[in-house]
Amino acid sequence: MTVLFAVLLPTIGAFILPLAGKVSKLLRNILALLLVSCSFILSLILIPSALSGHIESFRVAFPLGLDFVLAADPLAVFMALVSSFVGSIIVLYSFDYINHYENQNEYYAMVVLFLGSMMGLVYSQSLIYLYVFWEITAIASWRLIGFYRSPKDVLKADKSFLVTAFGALVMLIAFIAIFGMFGTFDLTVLKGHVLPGVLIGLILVGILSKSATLPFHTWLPDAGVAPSPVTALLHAAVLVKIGVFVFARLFLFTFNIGVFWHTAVPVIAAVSALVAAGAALIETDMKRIIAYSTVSQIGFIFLGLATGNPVGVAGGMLYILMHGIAKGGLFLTAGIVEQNTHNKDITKMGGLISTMPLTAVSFLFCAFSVMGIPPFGGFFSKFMVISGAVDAGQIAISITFIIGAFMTILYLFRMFNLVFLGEARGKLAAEGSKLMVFCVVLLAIMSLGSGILISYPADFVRIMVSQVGGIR
Amino acid sequence: MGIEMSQMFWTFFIFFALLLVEGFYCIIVTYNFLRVLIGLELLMKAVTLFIIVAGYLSGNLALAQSIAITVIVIEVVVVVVAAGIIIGFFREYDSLNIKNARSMKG
Amino acid sequence: MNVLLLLLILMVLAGLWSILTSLLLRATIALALTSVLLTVVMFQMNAPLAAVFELSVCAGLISVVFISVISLTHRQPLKEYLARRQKRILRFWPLPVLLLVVGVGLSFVHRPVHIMLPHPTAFGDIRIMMWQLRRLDLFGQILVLLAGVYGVLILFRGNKNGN
Amino acid sequence: MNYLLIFVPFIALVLVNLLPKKLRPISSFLVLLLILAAQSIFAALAPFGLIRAVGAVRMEHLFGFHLLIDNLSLLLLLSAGIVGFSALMVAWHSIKDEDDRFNFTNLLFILLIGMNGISMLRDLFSLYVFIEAIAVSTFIMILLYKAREAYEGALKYLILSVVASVMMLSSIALFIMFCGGTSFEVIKLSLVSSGALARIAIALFICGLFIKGGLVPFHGWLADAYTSAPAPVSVVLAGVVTKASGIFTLIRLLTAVIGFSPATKDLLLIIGAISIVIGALAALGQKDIKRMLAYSSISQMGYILVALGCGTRLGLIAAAFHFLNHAIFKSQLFANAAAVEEQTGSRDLGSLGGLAQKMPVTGITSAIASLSTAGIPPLSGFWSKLLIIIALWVSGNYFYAVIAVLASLLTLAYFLTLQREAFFGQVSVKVSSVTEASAGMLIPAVLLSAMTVGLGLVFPFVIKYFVR
Repeated sequence: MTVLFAVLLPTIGAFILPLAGKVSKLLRNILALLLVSCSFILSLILIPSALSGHIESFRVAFPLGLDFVLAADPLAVFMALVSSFVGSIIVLYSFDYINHYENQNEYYAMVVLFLGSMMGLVYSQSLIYLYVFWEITAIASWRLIGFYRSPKDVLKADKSFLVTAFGALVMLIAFIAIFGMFGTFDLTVLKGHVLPGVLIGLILVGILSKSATLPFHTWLPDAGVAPSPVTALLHAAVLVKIGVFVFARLFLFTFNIGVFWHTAVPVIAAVSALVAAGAALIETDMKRIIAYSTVSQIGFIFLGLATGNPVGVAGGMLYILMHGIAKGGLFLTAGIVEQNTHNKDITKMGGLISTMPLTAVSFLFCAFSVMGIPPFGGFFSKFMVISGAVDAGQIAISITFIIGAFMTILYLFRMFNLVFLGEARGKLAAEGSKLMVFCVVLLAIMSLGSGILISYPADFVRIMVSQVGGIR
Repeated sequence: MGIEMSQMFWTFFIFFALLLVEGFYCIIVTYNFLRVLIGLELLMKAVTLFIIVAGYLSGNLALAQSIAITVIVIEVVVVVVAAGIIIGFFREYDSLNIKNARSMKG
Repeated sequence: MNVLLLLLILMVLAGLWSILTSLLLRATIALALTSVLLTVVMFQMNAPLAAVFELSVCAGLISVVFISVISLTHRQPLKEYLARRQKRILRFWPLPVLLLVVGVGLSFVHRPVHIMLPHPTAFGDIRIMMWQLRRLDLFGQILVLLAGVYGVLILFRGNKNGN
Repeated sequence: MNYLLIFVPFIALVLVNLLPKKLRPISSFLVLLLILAAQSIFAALAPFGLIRAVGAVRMEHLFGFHLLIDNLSLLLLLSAGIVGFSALMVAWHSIKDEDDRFNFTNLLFILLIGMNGISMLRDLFSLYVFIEAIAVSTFIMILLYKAREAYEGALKYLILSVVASVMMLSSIALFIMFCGGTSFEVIKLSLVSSGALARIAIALFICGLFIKGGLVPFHGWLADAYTSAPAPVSVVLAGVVTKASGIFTLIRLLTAVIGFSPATKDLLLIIGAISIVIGALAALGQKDIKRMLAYSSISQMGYILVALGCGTRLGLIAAAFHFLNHAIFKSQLFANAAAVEEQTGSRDLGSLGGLAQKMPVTGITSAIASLSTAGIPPLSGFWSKLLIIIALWVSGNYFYAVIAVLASLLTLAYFLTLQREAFFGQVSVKVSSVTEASAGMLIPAVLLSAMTVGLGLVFPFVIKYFVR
């Protein structure tokens, strides 16, 4: 039942928020934070059962193979912890960030619904409910990206909705085909079956479009028109991670995929990582740089998951955690900078470290983690992913990714230089509000702390990986 | 009986078809709503004929007659309503030309 | 049978006339004539009740409706009418040809057909048929008539705005 | 019980018209509202066996004709009840003139009787008579305000409707000749032994139904009629009327008389797939809200048709469920369009914008209905589309399944356009002084979108009643 509550509390609670907003703003904000952190706490409670091997699950039987199944296996609990933790911090950050815009009720409702459906997605063990929650996140992101309501924003919101819905529909075809072959949508029943290559390809279209990998990546930088907490949510906590998660859920934990895909996916990931890193190098819009960086980093996660050996998969999993924390921090610091300078163009900033030191240092910490500089968390995950790829014998691809990693260092330093160092090219703004700074500092410390205390998440991930069947 | 019956059916069918051709030709070619209505009337005449023929040939005249009567009643209601619409159309556009009704794009 | 054939040929010709004539009033008369001919055909086929209906309703009532619509709407100057008359012929001459082709073409089709005799439970008497077996149709008819009444109420009432 | 469904409204209609003139509009409104509500509740609860016991009273000998209620009838009864209810609510607030309002209620009475009749009939010719009753009252309803463009819509509809009647009547004549009667059992029995002409008769009848239902080769009249009709009329027209006379009759014929032969299946699949794609593409280019919705209707009817084309039990269930869903979300979208037109005086997408901020309830409900139409979970439209696609896939029509899936993207695209231009976005200058529509307009919208969401959430629970 804990699983059910972890899913239902935020999804249903989201619709109470607008009503609460009518009563008082504070009540609504606190309630939103409570709902999201409830999922976090409930997921924490689920850890022992997940690790003990006695997996807690919840099932309602329906005709036509439409059984509603929730199960808290280690993979689900891990994903749920990452997203609900980053999500809680983002909601906290929003208190100050969003409070001078219109449509706040809708904002909180959609953010909580977003995180709630993410919980549903990670815990559900049925293809069809996976799809249902997948599309609910699309609805929520559609409303959130268009938050500012200008024609340009709404157009981009529509674009992201259409691209991800296209991927989802293609994936749905594959799901229906799976139903046609096996007569059920239940993943626990489907475990261990071999899928035909066509269906893997169709599902991959869905996954790549949601996680914004080449060639479906264009919507993600465009989605940068949304408010910063939303972009942080999209990039760090929820949306792009969905694709990665579903990849792990379907192709590592459920179906057996052929050797071909263990090479094809890294190639796609490598191209995506390099092209996006190149784009990030020449972009001047602050949020677009970080967005391209996400596209690039997602490539690393795919590489890790697709290597198919324990080190690589564990690296990919850790990467999800590290990237979530660090990228969330980057976007939130970018949000502070953007809100206070009213500017997104990095060529028109500079010297901000003198007026907003805490923000600058937090940015640097998070950037170090994304770059993979020891002892930050990002180092371990990046190291494990690449060593996993080398173990798998994919030397060429490993070298490509190392180049990608260098490019990451380049563009993040360039950005840090232009924004925080040097002389001021634009107006020097003051530090953000205390609450917002607290959030980014927290994330920065987490980036460092997760590196120093790497053994805890690594143990968790090792147990999880040991349950994967298809690893050689 | 079979062959004779077939022959009769085809004879009547030819006339039914001819009336249908007349009606459809009228609907398609004319520009005047009243004439379109006349075309529709011809179609209904053809159908009424066909129903009675059906009853006549199959020996089920009672059914055919009761159906034909109902059809005639419905027909007159439709014509009256159509007449009302046409008069209204004339009041609005001061013409019965069908081309005036092409302002709506498909 | 021969009488029937003659009547049917006349009926088709009357229909043709109603389409080809350039005067709307004449077209209406031709339509009424078609109706009358249909009535006679029905009498010949032993369907007197339907025939009476056809005569009174179609030949009578509908003609009245048509004529009133024409008197309400038709205001064409004679000159324009004469000019139009020439053009009309251009559009309508294919019809008789088409009729001839269809008629002759179809007369070569003589596939045997199997006509089903009435269901043994069917009643031969039209009164029983109508009042006992087809009550629902009568109910439907009343419905259509009611709708027609509202139609007349709405459509023939002048515009409220006064134009 | 069955007879009550057509006699109660009929007697009520007569009685209401006998009342003194002052009392008529309000009393007819209330009586019809009551009847519609009762009918919806009856139809919604009947599958659960709550009212079945009451309905078992046999009255056949009293009236001498057969009206049978099966699950399919309940579907139409429910849709008619729900849509009629919403249309009446919309009408009460958007029709200003008392006489017009009274006339609308009267015609709605006739439509209701007609649809209830259609849902229970077992005779081809009676079916035709009731369809015609619906059609005649529809012509008049479109012209309720006598708007200039309404004449064109009504005339187009009338002409094509008569052509459809001619086809149906010819087919009835052929049935008399080759099957010896018009009732479903007689036709079904003799269909096996009869030859090619009986098949032509079937084809003619189905063709007539396609015209009445506005499916693709014959869809020309539909957009004009829907667009030019007054707001409440288009709600009831798009929600249930054309579906009752077109698609529902087709379902009834297929299940009770004709059965599924390979040729019929192919016909349904091809026409359905073409309707889906052409309707969606045409909707994509529209600037008028109602016109867009009209084309969307064509597209959605295509979905019902392809589901029928599977010829399997699952396909029928999917078609039935999509029928109900379509009645709910399409009438709601038209009710939203009515609210927008009422408040802004315009239906042109170019001159609207940001209405969601001025009319929050309308904005949210229309977003829900749009997403439901596009088949986005967890709304009810998703489940019916999912069932349709599963049915297509399981019956081996992979190609059509893929078309049906990918066409949802087109649906989503035009509804996102609608949302972007009208609701979601910045408030445009022309609508800056607009306020939310009156409560009466909002009640049906809220009610229907609650149904969409509710049905979507409980669908897995109720599906077993559908499957049975």
